[in-house]
Amino acid sequence: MLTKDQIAQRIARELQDGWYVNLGIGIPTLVANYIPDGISVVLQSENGLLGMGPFPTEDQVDADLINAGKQTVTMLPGSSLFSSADSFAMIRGGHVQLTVLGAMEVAENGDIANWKIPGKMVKGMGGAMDLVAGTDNIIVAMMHTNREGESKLLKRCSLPLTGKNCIKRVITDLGLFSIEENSFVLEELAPGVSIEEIQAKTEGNLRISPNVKTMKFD
Amino acid sequence: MLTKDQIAQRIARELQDGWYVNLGIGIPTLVANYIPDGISVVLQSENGLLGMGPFPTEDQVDADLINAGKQTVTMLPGSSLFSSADSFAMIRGGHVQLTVLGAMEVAENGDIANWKIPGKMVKGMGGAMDLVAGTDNIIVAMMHTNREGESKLLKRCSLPLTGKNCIKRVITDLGLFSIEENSFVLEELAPGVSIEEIQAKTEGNLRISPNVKTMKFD
Amino acid sequence: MNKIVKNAEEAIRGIEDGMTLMLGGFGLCGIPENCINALVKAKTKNLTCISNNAGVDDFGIGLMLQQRQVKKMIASYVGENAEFERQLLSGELEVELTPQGTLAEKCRAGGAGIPAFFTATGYGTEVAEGKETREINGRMYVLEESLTADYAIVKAWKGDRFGNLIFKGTARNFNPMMAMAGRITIAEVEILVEAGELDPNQIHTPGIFVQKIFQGVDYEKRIEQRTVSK
Amino acid sequence: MNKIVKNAEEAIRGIEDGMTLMLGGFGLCGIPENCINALVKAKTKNLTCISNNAGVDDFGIGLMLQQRQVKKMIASYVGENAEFERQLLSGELEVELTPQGTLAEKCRAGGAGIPAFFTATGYGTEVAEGKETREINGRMYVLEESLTADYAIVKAWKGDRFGNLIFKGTARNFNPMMAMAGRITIAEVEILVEAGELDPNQIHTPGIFVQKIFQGVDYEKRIEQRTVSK
Repeated sequence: MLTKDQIAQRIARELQDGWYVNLGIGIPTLVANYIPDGISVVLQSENGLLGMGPFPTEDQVDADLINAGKQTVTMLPGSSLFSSADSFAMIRGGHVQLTVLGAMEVAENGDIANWKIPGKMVKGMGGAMDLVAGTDNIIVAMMHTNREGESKLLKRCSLPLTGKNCIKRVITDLGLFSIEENSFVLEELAPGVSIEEIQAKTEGNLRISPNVKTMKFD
Repeated sequence: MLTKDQIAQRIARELQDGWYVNLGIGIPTLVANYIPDGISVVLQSENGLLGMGPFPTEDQVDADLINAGKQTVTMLPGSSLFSSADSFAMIRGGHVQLTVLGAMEVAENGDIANWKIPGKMVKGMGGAMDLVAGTDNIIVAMMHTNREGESKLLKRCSLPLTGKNCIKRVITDLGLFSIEENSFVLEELAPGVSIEEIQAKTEGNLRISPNVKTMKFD
Repeated sequence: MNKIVKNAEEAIRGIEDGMTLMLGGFGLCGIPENCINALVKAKTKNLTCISNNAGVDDFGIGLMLQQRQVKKMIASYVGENAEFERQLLSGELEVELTPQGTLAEKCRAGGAGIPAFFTATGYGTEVAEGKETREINGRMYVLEESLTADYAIVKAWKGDRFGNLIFKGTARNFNPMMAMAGRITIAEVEILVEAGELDPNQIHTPGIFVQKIFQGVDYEKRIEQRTVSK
Repeated sequence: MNKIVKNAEEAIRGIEDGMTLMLGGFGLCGIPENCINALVKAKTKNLTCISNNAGVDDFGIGLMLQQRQVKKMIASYVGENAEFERQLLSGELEVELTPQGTLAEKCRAGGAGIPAFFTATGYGTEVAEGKETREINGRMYVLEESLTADYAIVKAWKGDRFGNLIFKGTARNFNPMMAMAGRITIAEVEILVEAGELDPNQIHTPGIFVQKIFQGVDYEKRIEQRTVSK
């Protein structure tokens, strides 16, 4: 089983030099802590910032500089600031190379649900629908099962969708999956997790890649 | 008969304090020379400038500061610079209070033709189609007749249109007309011009305003 | 030309019950604090508010919600507000949730004279229900209509009497597009300067989009998630 | 991350016969002089060029026309160019005239992932022929499709190695939207500075839209209508 930090660490290995990346709230935010040496990426915050840096020190805190999670942040050299319309022009126009975000459910056809639970208070989709519609390369980072132990990798999403047929990769605490031809394809196993466990905990159609391997962490 | 400068002078009397105004090439440009005392307007140049000032002196000339007629210009205090998309957002969005432009033909239904003569080299419509579609308040400034002495105030435009049903006022060397209910309504006569002359030189339906008067110039 | 008004009270004169307002800001960042406080005092009712968020219980649009001045919210994210939740569940408040990028673009389009545009965002979701969809170059898109407002209320860092505005940091967010989309746009600024003091090349919102401007007072600039590193 | 290339020759490597190019500028103001000269040297052929104008006989895109490198022009105004006129009348050159505001918006839309939008511009004229029209809120509109290009080539005043750009005066014009709409965008700048030297709040084109950047040489900046007052 992967810790949240290990999930972030594994995702960080996908980063390529020069990429513009949007990291969602939660586990995705942790990816910024594991950017490999020699790889330089630019973090996009959809409220209007490219080149987001670490959290500020006490004396750097600026109420006029926050990220999409409303947290105070800093800017790195080479940053730029812009309006929400320009920000989503980047996102919708496909200029962001990678989006990492969480989900409540992902389906074997690439559907994703992560914004609304009927009967519960709805907070809104924020920028999630734009991000999943606008980015080609999306990695969903989430726990494999919900609190009741039910699979979040499904045949069909039961919750209202955030986007249709848009997810091609999912990483959970149990493994890394690509989505191809209406199947979750297990590419990498978390250390200590068996294929049987994944089979038991995956509701959607599951295939095992012929090259399946176990992830390694230092 | 009005001179070109008198046409511009008469148009300038329509200006109201605080208006944003786009002046086309030719007679419309001259309007800037006759802005009444106490009236402050901001001139928009559709290539990306609000607050256009007079032509530069020799040592002020800047190749990076031109108007839509590609002439070197200056900026007044309170100017702003922006992209062509933002410029036409202003125009298309109806934020410019007055557009003054020339025409080859205007029809009694408010159609205007000013960009193309079939069989002749076509230079293009530039921003004219956006300006006539985007501005509520348009004044067409032109000679009443063409070089062959034929009326330019027509029942129907014979040339390809720039815009449909969009012109509400025309000023020519002979008079000032509003366009209402498929008629040119003569509101003001140029000094020395008779109603008979206007009747003879206007092909479109002509009505004489009950309050018709003769323009006065100092 | 002088667009300067004295203060927020004078600026919001003309805003009547039942009107549609756009309010700039992302969370509590870049919100027009002075005008919101004046609206709370004025007790204007039955408002439709277009804003990315709805403030928190005791700040921003939350203050207007406390007084039940808002009939309808058009927003992308409305968490962090208990009173909002109560009114929504009780049916006192209507909410139209719109994806953030679509909301931003709807405002820009409204200001730019574009009545409708196609976007892939929301296709296949409930956001697209009842809307025209269309395949263009092999991909499915939803037709979204633009938004305008009776009044747009924005907050900028610096401005001049022509209404030219410069924003600061991520406090820019929705303010520039909303400034475009208001039939009347009110700008409150931290620093009001003389015409000519702002570099024309650095202006984010040209004055043509702004009808009233004033220098605000006592900005609190509350931080929702104060996060620091050691 | 380093987007800096040595010069125009290196920047245009990858531009092949038959490609679609966007070229920034209004008249001769803000055109990418260095890249145009490199394209003239490279003799790349059968190009579709999207640019507001087509240069003059001996400068700007006019130089490419002299060599018959251009198969098709998409522009709003193509006067002031005798060779252009000759090729057009002889049928060697195809021209698609587009209203200036629609052209600007089509580029922005292409960069912003909006495949089509409605505008009132051109309704009832030959520009609308063959296009869908629709009544929205009592007014007639034309559906216009967005534009993208294999390469967009823009000219800015200042830039850094991240591709962030600042334009100067009215040389901004079509450059920012075209930068958004290029699958690959090349920026040539007068002054290339270190990352961090440009104020993030004053950047007109964020580097995300730019893939290659270099400092140009020997800018002529020709003036079409030198007009002075005494």
